[in-house]
Amino acid sequence: MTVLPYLVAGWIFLIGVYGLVTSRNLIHAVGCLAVTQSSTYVLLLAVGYRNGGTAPVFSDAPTDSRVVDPVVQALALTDIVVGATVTALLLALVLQLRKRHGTVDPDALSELKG
Amino acid sequence: MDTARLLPLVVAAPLLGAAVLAATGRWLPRLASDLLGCAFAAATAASALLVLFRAGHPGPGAYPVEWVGGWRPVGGSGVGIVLVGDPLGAGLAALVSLLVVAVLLYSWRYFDEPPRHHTGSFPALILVFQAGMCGFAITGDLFNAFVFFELMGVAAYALTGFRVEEPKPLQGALAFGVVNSLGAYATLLGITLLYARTGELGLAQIGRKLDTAGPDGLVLAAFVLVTTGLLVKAAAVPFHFWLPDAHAVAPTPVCMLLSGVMVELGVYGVARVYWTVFAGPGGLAHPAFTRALLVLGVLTALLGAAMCWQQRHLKRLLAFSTVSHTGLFLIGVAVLTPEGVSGTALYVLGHAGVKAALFACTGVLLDRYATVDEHELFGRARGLPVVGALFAVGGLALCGLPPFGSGLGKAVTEEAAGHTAGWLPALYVLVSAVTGGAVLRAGLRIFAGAGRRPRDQEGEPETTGEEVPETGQRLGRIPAPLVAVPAALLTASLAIGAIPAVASAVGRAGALFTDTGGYRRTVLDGRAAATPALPPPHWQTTGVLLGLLSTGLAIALAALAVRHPARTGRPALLAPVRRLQSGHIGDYVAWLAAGTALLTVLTVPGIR
Amino acid sequence: MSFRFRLWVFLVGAAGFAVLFAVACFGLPAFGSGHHPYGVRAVRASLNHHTANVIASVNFDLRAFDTLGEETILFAAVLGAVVLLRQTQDERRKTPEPAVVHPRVRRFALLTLPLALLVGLYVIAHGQISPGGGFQGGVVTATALHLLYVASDYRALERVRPLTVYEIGEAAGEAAYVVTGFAAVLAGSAFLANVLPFGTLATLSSGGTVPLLNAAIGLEVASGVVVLLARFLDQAVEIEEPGEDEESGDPREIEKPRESQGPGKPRESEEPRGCGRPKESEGPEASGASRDDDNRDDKRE
Amino acid sequence: MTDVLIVVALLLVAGAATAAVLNRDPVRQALVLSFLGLALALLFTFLQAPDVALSQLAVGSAVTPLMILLTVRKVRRRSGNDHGADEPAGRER
Repeated sequence: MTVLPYLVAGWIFLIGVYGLVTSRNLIHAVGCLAVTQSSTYVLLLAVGYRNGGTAPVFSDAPTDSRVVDPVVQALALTDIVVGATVTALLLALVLQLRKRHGTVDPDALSELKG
Repeated sequence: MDTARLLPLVVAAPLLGAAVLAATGRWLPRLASDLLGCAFAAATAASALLVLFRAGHPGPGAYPVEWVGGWRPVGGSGVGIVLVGDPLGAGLAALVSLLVVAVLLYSWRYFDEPPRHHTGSFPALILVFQAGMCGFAITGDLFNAFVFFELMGVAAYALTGFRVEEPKPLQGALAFGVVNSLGAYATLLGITLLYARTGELGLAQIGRKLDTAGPDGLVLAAFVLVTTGLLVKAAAVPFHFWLPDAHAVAPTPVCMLLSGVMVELGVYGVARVYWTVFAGPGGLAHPAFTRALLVLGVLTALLGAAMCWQQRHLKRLLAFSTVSHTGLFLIGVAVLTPEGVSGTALYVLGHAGVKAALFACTGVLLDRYATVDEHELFGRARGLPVVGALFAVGGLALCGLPPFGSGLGKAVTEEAAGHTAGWLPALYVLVSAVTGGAVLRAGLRIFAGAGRRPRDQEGEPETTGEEVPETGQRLGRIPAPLVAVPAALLTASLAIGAIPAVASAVGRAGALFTDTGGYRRTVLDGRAAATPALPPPHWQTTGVLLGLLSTGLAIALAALAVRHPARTGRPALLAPVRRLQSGHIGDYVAWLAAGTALLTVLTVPGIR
Repeated sequence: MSFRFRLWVFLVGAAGFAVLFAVACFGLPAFGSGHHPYGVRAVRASLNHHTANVIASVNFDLRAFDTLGEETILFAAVLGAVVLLRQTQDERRKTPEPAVVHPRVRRFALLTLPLALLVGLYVIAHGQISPGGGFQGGVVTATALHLLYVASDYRALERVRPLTVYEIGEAAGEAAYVVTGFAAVLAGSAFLANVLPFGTLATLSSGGTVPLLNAAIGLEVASGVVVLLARFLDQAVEIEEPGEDEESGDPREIEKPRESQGPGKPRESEEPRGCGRPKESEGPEASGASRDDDNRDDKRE
Repeated sequence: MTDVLIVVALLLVAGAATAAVLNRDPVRQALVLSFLGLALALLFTFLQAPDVALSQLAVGSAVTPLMILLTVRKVRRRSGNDHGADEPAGRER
C-alpha cells in the first residue's frame, strides 16, 4: 500500500506510451495520450494524500482537522484542463489530416521522410 | 513604479492583446488587426527591455524579483509564484518580444487571406505564443514553468497546422503536438516527485530543500523526467525527430519563432533548472550533468549537421541546422561555467537573428515560386539579387563569420568548451562549416545558378520542396516588409557581435545565472547577489581565426558541392540515419522513451 | 522503422523508465504520510483571506498566475480549434436534416436541461466556498446546452448558440481575468493581488477577488467549451468536403452505446425530430441568430 | 476501510487505462475512456479531492470521449463512401 498508488501512476504512463508506439489509428493514439496524462493526476493526488485527512474545504470556522494537501489538487485541476485542451487540438489536427491525407493510419503517412 | 511590477505585464500585456483581437478581430480590417497585434507585441517588448535595463544596472537587489499577487515569502518560504527578471531571463523575454514584433511586421503582407470572420486569429495566436515564451523565460516556479511550457506548446501546434488545406503541416503539427505533450507529462511527473520530496514548487525553494540531504534515486528520477520534457523542446537527439517535421511545414513567420527562440528556450530551461535546483550538494553532481549533456549535445550537433547537408527542402535544411546548433548550445551549457553560459547566450542571440532572417528569405522564395526545393529552384531566383545577398550573408553569419553575434557566441562558447575537452572547438568549427556550407550551397544554386543542375536521386525516401504559396497567389513584386525584416534581423545580429557593451552585459548575465546561492538569496531573502567580477566575453584572436576557418571551410564545401553535385550529394553511409527520420509518430515516441533511458544511464553516476 | 524495431526501441526505453520510476517510488514518503509544508501554509493563507475552499484560494489567489496561464491554454486551444476546423474553400455546408427523436427522450432532455444549467451556474457561483468552481461549473453549463441537441436537433441547438456571442464571451473571460490583475496594479499592489475586502468566511462574497476571477474563468470555460464542441459538431454534421456523399447527419448513431446506458431513453417509436417545436423555428432568432456562423449564408444553397 | 476503497479504485483505474489502450477501435476506446474518467473521479473522491473529481467527471468522462466520438464520426462518414471519395481531396500522390 505504501507505494502502490505511485506504481499505478507509473504503469498508466507506460501503458499509455506503449499504446502510442503501437497505435495504428491516430484517433486511438490521441486517446492513448489522454491515458498517459491521467498518470500525472494519479501521482499528484497520491503525493498530496494524508492518512485520515479530509478535503481542504472548510464549512464555517477554521478547525484543527487534518486536511489533505490542497496545492496538488489545484495543480491537478490545472492539469486536467490542459489535458482536455491538448486532446481537442490534436483531434482537430487528426480530423483535418484525415481529409487531406485520406487516412488516420500513421503507417500510411508518407509525406515527411528523410 | 518599481520596475519589478513590470514583470507580470510581460505576460499579461500580450494576453490582453490576444483577447482583444479574438473578440474584435472579426470586424476589424486586416490592417487594423495587424497594427493592434504589433502594438501589443511592441508594448511587451518595451516592458521587457525596461526590466532588462533595470536588471543590467546594479542597484539595491541585483535584479527585479516580483511575487505575483504580492505573496512575498516570510522567512524564506512563501505560497505564491515568483517572477525573476535576472538579466538572462529578462533578456530572453526581450529577445522573444522583439522577434515577435519582427514576425508580425513580416506577416503584414504575408497571409493574403486570413480565415474568414477570424481575421484576428493569427496575430492573436502569435501573441499567446509570445506570452507563453516570455512567461517561461521569467518564471521562478517549476509548475508555473510547466504551465507556460504547455501554453507555448498549444499555441505552437495550432500555428504549425495553420494551413489546414495542406497535408504536410497537419502531419508535422501532429507529431509536434504528440511528442511535446508527452515530454511535458514526463516533466510534470518529475515536478511531482520533487514536490513529494521537498513540499515546494519554487525553483529556489526546491533547491534549498534538496540541499538539506544527499542525492538519491528519487532526485535522479526527478532530474531525468524534468529534463526529458525540456530536451524534447530543445530537440536534443534522440528527442529531436519532431522538429524538422514541424519546422519545415509551419508557415514561414511561425518558423522564424520556432527555430529562432522556442527551441532555444528548451536549452534555457535545462540550464535554469539545473543551476537553481540541482547544482547544489543535494542535487546531481556536476561531472554527471556535464557528461550527459555533452554526449547528447555532440550527438545532436553531428546528426543535425549530417542531416542538414543532405536536405533539398530549404526549410527542412534550415530546421536541421537548428537541430545542429541546439547541440552546440547544449555543449555550451554542459561545461557548467559562466563563460559557457554567456557564450551560449550570445550564440542564441546571434543565431536567432540569423536563422529568422534565413527563414524570412525562404518565405520569399516560397511565395514567389511555389517551391522551396533546392533542385527545382536551380538558377530561378537570379532576378532577386537583394534576397540572394541577404541569404548569402545569413549563410556566412551561420558559419560564425566575425563580427556577427553568432560568430562571437561561437568563439566564446568554443573557448569555454575547449577547457573541458580539447577537441570540442574542432566540433564547433566542423558543425558550423557544414550547416553554413549547406545554406551557402543552396544559395549559390538558387540565386546564382552556379555549377551544374543537381539531379534527383532514386530510391531514397526524401522530402521534396513543392509547396503551395502562403500568400493568396504567387507574388509578383516583393512587398517591402519581406525584405526589410530579414535585413533588420541580420543587422541586429551584426550589432550583437560588434558592440562590446552587449557582450559585457551578457557576460554579467552569465555570471549571475550560474550563481546558485546568489539566485536563491535574491529570490527568497531579497538580498542582493554580489555581481561577480569576470572579464567580459570579447573577440580573441583564436576565436576570430576559428570563425574565419569555419567560414572558409563552408565556402569550400559549398563550392565543391556545386561543382560536383553527384559526389557530394548524399553519402550512402548516412542512409540508415536518414531512414530514422520516418515521419512516424510511433517511432518518435519510442525514441523518446529510449532517450529517457539513455539520460538515466548517463546520469546515474551523479548520485553516488 | 519496422514495427519490430520500434517495439524494441520502446521496450529498452520502457525498461529504463520502469527501473528509474520504481526506484523513485521507493524513495518517496510512504503513501499518506508525507509532510506538506506548502500545503499547510496554503491552508493558513486561504483562511486568512476568508476563503473556505482552499483549492479555490490556491487557484485564484495564491497561484492565480498559474490559472491565468491555464485559462490561456484553453483560450489558445479554442482559438486554434476554430482556425484548424474552419471551413476551407473547397468545402461546403449542408443543412442538417431534421432527425427523429422519441418523445420520452425529448421530455427527459428538456427537463434535465434547465436543471443542468442551474447546477452549472450554482457550481460556478459557489466556487470559493464549496467544491467546484469556474472550471467545473463552466464545463457543466456548456455540456448542458448540448442537451438541446439530444432533445431536438442540431438546428435547434444552433438557434440558442449564436457562436459569435460565445466567442466574444470567451475572449471577455480571458480579458476580465487580466483586467482584474491590472486593477490590482492600479490600486498600488502587485499584479493579481487580492485587494478587495475579504468578507465573511463561507459566504458568497467572501474571498476578495476570488469570486471575480472564478466568474471570469466560468465565463471563459463555458463559452470556450461551447465553441470547441460546436467546431467538432460542425465538422461532424454540417461541413462537407468535395466528393463526400449525402448521408444522415446524426452523430448519435455512434453515440448509441452511451445513451443506452442512461435510463429512460428507449428508442422504439420515433417521430420526426423538430416537429414538436414549430414555435422556435418561426421566432425572430431563427433568421438572425443562426446566421452569424462563418459564411453560412453564402455556402448554403 | 478508506484504504481498501482506495486500493480498489486504483486497480480499477489501472485496469481501465490498460483496457483503453488495448481497445484499438476508437469508438470502443472512447467508451472505455469515459469509464476511466469515472474510475478516476471515484479514486479522487476517496483521495479527498472533490474539486478534482468533479472536473474529471465533467472533462474526462464527458467532453473528451464526446470529442473523440465526433471525430470518429467525421472520419467514418468519409470511409463509408465509395472508394473514389476516399482519396485525398484534389491531390495526386
